[in-house]
Amino acid sequence: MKKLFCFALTVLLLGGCGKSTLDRGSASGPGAAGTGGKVITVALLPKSKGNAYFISCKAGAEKAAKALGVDLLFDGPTDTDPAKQNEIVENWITLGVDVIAAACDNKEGISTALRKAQGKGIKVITYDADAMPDARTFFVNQATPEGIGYGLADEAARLLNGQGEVAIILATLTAANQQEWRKHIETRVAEKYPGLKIVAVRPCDDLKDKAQAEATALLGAYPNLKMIMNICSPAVPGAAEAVKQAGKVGKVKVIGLGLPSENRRYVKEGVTDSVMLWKTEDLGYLTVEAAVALVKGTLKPGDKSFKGALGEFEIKGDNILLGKPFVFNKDNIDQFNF
Amino acid sequence: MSENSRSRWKSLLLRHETALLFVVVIEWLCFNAIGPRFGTLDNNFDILRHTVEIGLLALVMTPIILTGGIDLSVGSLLGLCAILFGKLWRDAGLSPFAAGLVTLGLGALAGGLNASLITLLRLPPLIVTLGTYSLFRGVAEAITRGADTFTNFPASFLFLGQERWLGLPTQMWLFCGVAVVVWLLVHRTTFGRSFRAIGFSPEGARYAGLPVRSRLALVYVLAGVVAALAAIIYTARLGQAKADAGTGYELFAITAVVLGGTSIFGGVGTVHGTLLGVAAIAVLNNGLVHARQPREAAGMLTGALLLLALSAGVAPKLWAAWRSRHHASPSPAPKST
Amino acid sequence: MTRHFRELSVAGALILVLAALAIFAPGFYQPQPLLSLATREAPTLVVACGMALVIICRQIDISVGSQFAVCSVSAGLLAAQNTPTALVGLAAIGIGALLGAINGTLIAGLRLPSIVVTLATMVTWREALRLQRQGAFVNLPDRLQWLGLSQSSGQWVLVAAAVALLAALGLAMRHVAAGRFVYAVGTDAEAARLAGMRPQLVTFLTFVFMGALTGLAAMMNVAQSPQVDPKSGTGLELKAIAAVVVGGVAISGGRGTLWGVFVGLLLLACVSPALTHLHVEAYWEKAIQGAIILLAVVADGVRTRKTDR
Amino acid sequence: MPAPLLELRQLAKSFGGARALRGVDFDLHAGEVHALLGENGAGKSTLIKIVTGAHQPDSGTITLEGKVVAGLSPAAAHRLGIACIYQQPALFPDLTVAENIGLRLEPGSALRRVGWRQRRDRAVRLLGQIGANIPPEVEVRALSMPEQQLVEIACALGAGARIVIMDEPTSSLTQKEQHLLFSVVRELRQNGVGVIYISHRLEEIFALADRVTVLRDGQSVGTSAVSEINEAALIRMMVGREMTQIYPPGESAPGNVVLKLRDVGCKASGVHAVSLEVRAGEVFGLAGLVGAGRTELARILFGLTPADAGEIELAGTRLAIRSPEEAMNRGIAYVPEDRRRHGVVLEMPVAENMTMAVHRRIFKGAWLRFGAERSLALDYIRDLAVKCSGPDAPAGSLSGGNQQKVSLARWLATKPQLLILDEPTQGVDVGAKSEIHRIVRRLARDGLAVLLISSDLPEILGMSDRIGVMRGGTMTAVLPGNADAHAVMSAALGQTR
Repeated sequence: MKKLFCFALTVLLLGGCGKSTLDRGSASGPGAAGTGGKVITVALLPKSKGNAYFISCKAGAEKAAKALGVDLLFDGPTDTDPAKQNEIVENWITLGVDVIAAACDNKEGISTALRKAQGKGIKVITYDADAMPDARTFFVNQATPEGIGYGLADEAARLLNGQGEVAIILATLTAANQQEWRKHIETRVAEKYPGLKIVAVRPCDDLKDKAQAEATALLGAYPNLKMIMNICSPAVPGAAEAVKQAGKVGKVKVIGLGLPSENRRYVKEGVTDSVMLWKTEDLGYLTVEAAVALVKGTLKPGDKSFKGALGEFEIKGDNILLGKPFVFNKDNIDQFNF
Repeated sequence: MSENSRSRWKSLLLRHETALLFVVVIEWLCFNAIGPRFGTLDNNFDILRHTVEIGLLALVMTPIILTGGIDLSVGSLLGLCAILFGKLWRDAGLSPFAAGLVTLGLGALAGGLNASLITLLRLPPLIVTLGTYSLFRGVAEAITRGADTFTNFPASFLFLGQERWLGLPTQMWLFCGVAVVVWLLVHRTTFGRSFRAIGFSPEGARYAGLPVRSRLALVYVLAGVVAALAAIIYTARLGQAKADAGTGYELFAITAVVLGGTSIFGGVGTVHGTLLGVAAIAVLNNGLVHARQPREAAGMLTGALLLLALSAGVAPKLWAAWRSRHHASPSPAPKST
Repeated sequence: MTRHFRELSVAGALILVLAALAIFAPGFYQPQPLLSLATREAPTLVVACGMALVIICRQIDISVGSQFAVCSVSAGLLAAQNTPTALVGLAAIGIGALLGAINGTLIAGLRLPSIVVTLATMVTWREALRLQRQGAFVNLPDRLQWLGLSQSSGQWVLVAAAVALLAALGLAMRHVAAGRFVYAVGTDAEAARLAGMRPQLVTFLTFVFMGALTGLAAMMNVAQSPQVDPKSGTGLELKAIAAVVVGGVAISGGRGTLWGVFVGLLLLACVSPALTHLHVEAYWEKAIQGAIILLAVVADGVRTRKTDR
Repeated sequence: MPAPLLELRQLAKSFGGARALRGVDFDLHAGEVHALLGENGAGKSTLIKIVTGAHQPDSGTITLEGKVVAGLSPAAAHRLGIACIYQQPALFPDLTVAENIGLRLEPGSALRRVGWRQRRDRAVRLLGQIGANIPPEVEVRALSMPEQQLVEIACALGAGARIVIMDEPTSSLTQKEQHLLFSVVRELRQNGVGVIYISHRLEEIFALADRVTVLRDGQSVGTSAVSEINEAALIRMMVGREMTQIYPPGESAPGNVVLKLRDVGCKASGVHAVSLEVRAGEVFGLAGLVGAGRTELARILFGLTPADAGEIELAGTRLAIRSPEEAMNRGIAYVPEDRRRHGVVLEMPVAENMTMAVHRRIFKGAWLRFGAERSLALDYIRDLAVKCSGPDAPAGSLSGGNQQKVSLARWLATKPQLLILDEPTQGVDVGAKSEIHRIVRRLARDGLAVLLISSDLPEILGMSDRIGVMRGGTMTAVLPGNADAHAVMSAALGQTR
């Protein structure tokens, strides 16, 4: 019987493997190092795979890869897990990719692996969330943490006229960028908006349903609550639904970071006031473009700007700036379809 | 002689572990054929390095499952120990070595909490460790308020997780050490014998004068200590300690143990089976990257492999039952196999 | 009294929490937030009912979270194709029952240990769904929301349906032969066989029922919002198991009531909002939940130890 | 003569490689009590499990009132009017007595309503009929073994069955309950029910049965009317050889006092004020009804439920025994009553079972020494004549008597001063029984103090040098070894002469 078991497994594996060989198609082996005539392999690492935000980045990255004729690898942990990111980067090092573009879940943790990659002659850039500066050449900066934090705080102050209680819902208590954004929001509020009061910070585990439950509890617990600010994308529709169910539309405002597609309905209904985000597809596109330019040598440390298919982007230090985040609201949300 | 040795060979070949070894080898060869860099020494060292923590948890999960118990809290305990280690090193100013020793002690203490609830109050391990699963992670989050991370460890400490020593990744030496100790404990000492006796029949073991409670306590405390060790290695490998370390590792460990042929009901199982189970999962995870398959496929295949292994275990029995039922009346009792 | 000691003690703990809230955070008692809370927990209650049956039958199912997600997404995809709402609901229940039947076949048919089987199916379904959806939300047509009712009546319908289901199941487990079969099989499967029952069939059907309830719960969740998160249901199995165990169902099968499960779920469901209302920082939540589970079992352990002597 | 109620022809059944039945013929008529006799492992349990549908035969036919039935399941057997009292009560420990009886007796759809009041009333009626004083709302787990047996009997009675099978129903019943059971059986016979009665106690068979069939090695050796056969002939048929003497002679030469109890008690187990002395080389029989506190006393001495009153002295030193390990280290050995659950670990090999209590002695420093283990096991296998395929055979593959020997070997290996035997021959066939008796005798001769607990009165009388009688948790009398059955019984029942 065990033989049957072995056999079945072999078939299973061979089936999977055979398919993969076809998938690779004309692209040459990933081991092909350097530039000269060989197809460049770009490895794109999201914080986690099953996340609409990164799927949108990937769509842009794929477009860029097609336009530039490079091979794109997209892989990441299925759930946010810092150790898994390191593992994947190390896998890519052995795989011999040409350039790694990483969105870092854990700054210090992943830098270890990225430095190792650099040591092996692999170019490294980061996007979305940065690593330690010495672990990468460039950071494709969609918006600085200050930019996001301050932007949200400003938007909140604008909507509330600088007065009122605010609650924050974030992904997890342990995610690094969430904590950073939160810090900047708090700094900005402390400095500029004494009338705003951050009364609670609750995690939603990156789940829409949990965000809805948390928001419901917040609405009950803080009767004077004026706004729920969500700094992870599933939380925005979750909080909006909670506000809608509680019948507090208009009384409690909802803002946050999120994708237009997930929030269109609530924004139109007036439950969600504004959603902030950059063009995620562009982020993916620019990241791949910059990565390829770095390998080809057309982008070098010290450059002041980077010109690509999407236009010219300013480089500030070693940050390639994508531009300011957009604020989506009732008036403009239909113009965006990601 | 030949008859005897042939039947011995046959029983060896039919062993679960042997089948699993074939699976691992086939996996390896298969991926080696597809991924040009898969077979390199570097990559194989990567596989080893990435597997050490889960491997350690699986190793100590084996005696626990042998006694018929389970420990869902090891992953959370890994997270708790990682930040306790960081705290001791950074805030209490201990050297990494001293901090490590104290962390091992704290791991033992946490394991002791499980152990005392299970042995003194005779509560089901599943429930107790379900509680401590939340508790340990919760305490870790509460201590760090989620955000606090510990980094900038000295290079001498990171050597443990990132460098090689005598040709092997440093942590492999520790892993091998633990593996040998657990193997000897389970297969060559009276402790392992009593674990199995308890797994088969806790009452029977008690009536035989075996110290059931202290043996049970031992396996859970051991799990605590080894989870702490895994936490230290994890910290050294990543160069940082955070409250979310080791999330979900308990399920990986349990999967590996069961895949390795250990019965979830207790009594039956081997440590080398567990090592093969860990290897099967680790090679699959790494190999699929080299085969450029989506990561989700690794999870799906692991689930399928687990079900297949379990079904293969009962298939002969079911086959025999089916055959005897369908060949019942015409011929006299069918020949035994 | 002693027979229902566990249910009563959990109820006592719940009253304590509620009393503390009444004193320190009376704002907890407002009709609309409470209704919202009840609506959020209604699907969990349905899953916990099924889990209670499974555990009374001396099995366990840790794949419900993944089943929940599969049913939710399938229901969402069907609804997006303009399938009538009633059909969507039936399909969700049917898909749940089918997934339950797969578990049941492996567990009752091949006699494999349920914890391992459902561990495998949990991982498999979850990853398959990830592979298929890549994390993208499913957008639903408007009419599916609140099952086409208005929002306020929709909420009441969901809560009432969950409670009615609990009451019906609670009575059935006591007063219908099939319910007693589940207890009988959970307490001793071989004795049940010798008494003329078919324990494997009972186990199989329990898993199918669990799956169907998961599908129903998924539908109740889908009806609450205009989008389906493919990650929904993550951790649902632990929540359900915790409610069942805190509610006094013995993990070794054969003992426990659905009333206890109801009280256990209420207690656990109140903890998180209670902490929010008491302005406790979120960092402590997991630790407190763990402590409640431990306290419940420790109290039970101490009590049974006393009566043992 | 009408067609027999039940007719079995050439039934055969194998488990894995072992052939449990090799062609058994058996018939049962309405209104008779047909005893089934055979050594353990002769196939009796398999046979009745086939009749109740719990097992499917490999070949052969089952005919009920002239109709051949195939594919019998427990549910079908139940419908056909076959009821069975199993040796190990097949009850639901977490459910109440009323529900246990209800679940057994209520056929019908799974969707029907459960009538709790009818269940209760029926339980009261049936239990009253057999004179059992058990409240119907109590959970079965709270009942003692004999009480559970009574619930089983009530179930069989209530089934209104045409065929009732009883597998050693009296093994744990008190005298009074036995008499009630016998009258129930006689009443059943009068009502035209066919009863298959299995027992190891020959005197019961002669008192109750009309016919007797002997099984040996999975085959029926012969059937005879009870009136036409005597005890010796039956034993000859069972074992296939002549049994000369059932109880080996005692050679009482008691030495020093090994165990001395003064007013020992334990509240939780209902034992109080027990005083006794056991000397080296003496077999001290402990008689009494089931529930009199004998097993409970043994559990106190072995540290399973430690004493909370009185003094225990072992070989002159006063000590407290708080755990089995401690008892073991002090030289106390306990061969428990329930050997499948407590006596041996069924899944583990014979050798590992035998060394389980002597880990510390033969495995220095906790390292396993397989050679030493094997030789110890081979020694005991030879010494106690354990029938098994070798030291590596799982204990579960052995017959009951041989399992008991393995359990005994485990404790002899500890080289104890005091050996407590709790019902050592219950459910053990005649051949193995007399072998165990000889072993016990030999051990006493070698200077061991033996405390023998048994509900088998002839065994107590035949084996003991002195007899202690317990009643209601305390020692009521200590009688000399040559006391007669009447004296022991009246002490056990608390009658004053």
